[in-house]
Amino acid sequence: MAAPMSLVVEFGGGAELLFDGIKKHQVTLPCQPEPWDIRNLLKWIKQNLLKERPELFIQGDTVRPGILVLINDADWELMGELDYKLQNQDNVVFISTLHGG
Amino acid sequence: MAAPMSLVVEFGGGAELLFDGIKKHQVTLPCQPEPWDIRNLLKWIKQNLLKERPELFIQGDTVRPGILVLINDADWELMGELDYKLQNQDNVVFISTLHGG
Amino acid sequence: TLQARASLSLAEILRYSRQLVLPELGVRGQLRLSRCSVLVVEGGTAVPVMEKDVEMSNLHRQVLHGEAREGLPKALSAAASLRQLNSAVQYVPYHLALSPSTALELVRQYDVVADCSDNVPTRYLVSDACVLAGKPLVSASALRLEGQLVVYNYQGGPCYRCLFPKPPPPETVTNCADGGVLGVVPGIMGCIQALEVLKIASGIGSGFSQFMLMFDALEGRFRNIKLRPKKSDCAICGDSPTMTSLQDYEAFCGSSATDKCRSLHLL
Amino acid sequence: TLQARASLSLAEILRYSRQLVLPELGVRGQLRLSRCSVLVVEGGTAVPVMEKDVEMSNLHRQVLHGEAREGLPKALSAAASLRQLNSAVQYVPYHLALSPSTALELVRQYDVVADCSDNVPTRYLVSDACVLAGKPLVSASALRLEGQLVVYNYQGGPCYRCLFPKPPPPETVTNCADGGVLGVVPGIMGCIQALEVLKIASGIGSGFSQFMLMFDALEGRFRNIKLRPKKSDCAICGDSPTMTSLQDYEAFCGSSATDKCRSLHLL
Ligand SMILES: [Zn+2]
Ligand SMILES: [Zn+2]
Repeated sequence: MAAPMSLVVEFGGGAELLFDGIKKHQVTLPCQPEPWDIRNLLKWIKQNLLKERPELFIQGDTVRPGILVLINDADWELMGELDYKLQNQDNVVFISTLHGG
Repeated sequence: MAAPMSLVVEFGGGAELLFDGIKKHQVTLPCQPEPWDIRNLLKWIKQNLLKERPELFIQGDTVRPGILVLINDADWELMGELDYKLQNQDNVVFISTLHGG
Repeated sequence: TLQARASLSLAEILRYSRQLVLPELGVRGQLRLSRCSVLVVEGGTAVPVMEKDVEMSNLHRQVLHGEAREGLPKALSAAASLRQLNSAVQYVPYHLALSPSTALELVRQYDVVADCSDNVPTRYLVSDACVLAGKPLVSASALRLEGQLVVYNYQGGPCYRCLFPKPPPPETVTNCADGGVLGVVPGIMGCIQALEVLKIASGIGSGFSQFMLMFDALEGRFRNIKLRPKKSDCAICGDSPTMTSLQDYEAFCGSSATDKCRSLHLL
Repeated sequence: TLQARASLSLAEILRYSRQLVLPELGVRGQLRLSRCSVLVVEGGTAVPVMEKDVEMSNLHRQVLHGEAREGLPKALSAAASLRQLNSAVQYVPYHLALSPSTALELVRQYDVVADCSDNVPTRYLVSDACVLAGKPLVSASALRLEGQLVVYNYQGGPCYRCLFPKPPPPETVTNCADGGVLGVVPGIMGCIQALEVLKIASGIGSGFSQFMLMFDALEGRFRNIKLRPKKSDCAICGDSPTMTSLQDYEAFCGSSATDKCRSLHLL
């Protein structure tokens, strides 16, 4: 049984526009039988934070192309991507890449 | 008896020029009867790291005017200045203020 | 093709005296700079790279274009402004659209590439051309009150495609015309981009290979993000690349290098 | 003294369209900007603020001065360049040295002050004048490959004297002529300074009151440092200030606002 977990979840690069324009979210994840990983977090975000057009954020069970996921200021690819086991106080950032100039 | 302590000590804004031009120092402080504070650290730096002209870094028992001391990215005034008790893995920065433009 | 030189002229010593005294650069670094060529890929808000004319709505952020330049090709306006600042540098304005058929030959002629373009197909095109030509790419972008900068294809680090193997869905891509941009944000990102070009060109090296600089102008906060390394399965820079030449980037991205909005209006 | 206005002109809407769409700024913020006046205190490498002529050794970093401007007063050169970029803004070049007898009256006429000077006496003079006049001060500096930025005297935050009650010993002070500076570093710091001025002027507000931005160009790293609050015992902004007018800053600092090195050569 995983204890409740506090995270800071951030959205940037325009991804915040799908979340009422709010960039920084203090999040407490409830207790659940299995440990929290990014895969579960994405489902939780979709159900609890996402305000509109989920397909612009999630495609299948992962984030859509063009969004970088950062766990404690590192690319999630370095951390195990969807399988990364969240730790209390982790900082997870979803950042849309910019193309403007 | 305080255990040996690891710190990152950094110099910047030109203060590094008194330390062989090296900005970042991984430092291990030896065991000593009383806890390590900034006052002791300054003495230790003077004896162990400072390469030249100590009066450009230390005046009396404190740093000379114009050098800001930062403990874990905060002004030392917020942390108790000379009396701050160092913790293992602390980051202490001595930064000379710049005036150029 | 600039010649290597053994010493600086008196005029160069006068002009650059304040940075020649820096041990990190010195005469050696300045001499390297003096023989380095940089390709700057610019993209107006609406039209592909290097083909854009100066518009009124550019002026709030693009300080290379004075008011009197309205309607001039951007490449020419920029070169004229730069020449006023430093006449000793050679500027070659290309008033043309970068395309898969011309990009590789162009990129091969330069030592470092700076991508300041504004659309996804061009970002892939420039990165792929840099991989095929073996050139480092300093890529910066800005939108609203945010900026991002990465150095790609440099000292064994990842390329743009390593980070973004699949293009974003076209409906998620926002440009400066739609999303807006605070005037000085591209200025800040462009100056940092110039710094990284200069560090690479002078041999100091860049800290942004496999790192992204993220800037939030509202908060006033910069973050350095550790990125993935070069991917062994990258289609263009990996161990067994499936791409050996440039492709059709508009088809790949499902969007055109010209302004999405404008295209919609035309349809 | 600029008038408050109820709406933007068509030319302004065209020029600023890309930032008018930003909810953080909007027409409201742009209107505030349009009636805001900013005093920019510049200091050449050798001579006090606003009294300096353009020198060859300035050009590698001061992009408001083209080569043709060599020998012109800097304030005039800068105003001429800015006028080419945006003729709708009013520029008032002051070709004079800021002094304790003139600073306060000058600062009182402006809404925000940007300190780009290069010596300690001027830093104290500008800060003290801003405290006495009740104006926010955006202060930026650069040397070698580093930069620092703080907003002083803004929304109850500290002033320069809160941070530095005593001036540094003159022998520890290095200027750009002696220490050098990489050309683009002041450019980066100046753009960020312009951003903070713009945020304060438009009502967005700055995150650098009681915070210092530190930039290391070699590492490519920015750090935000939490500073002490306003000091109740500050000589000028504290609860019982001992200073109620400007003083002799060269005597206070034990150094002159003119170049230390040059003075030494003259002796
Ligand atoms: Zn790749
Ligand atoms: Zn004060």
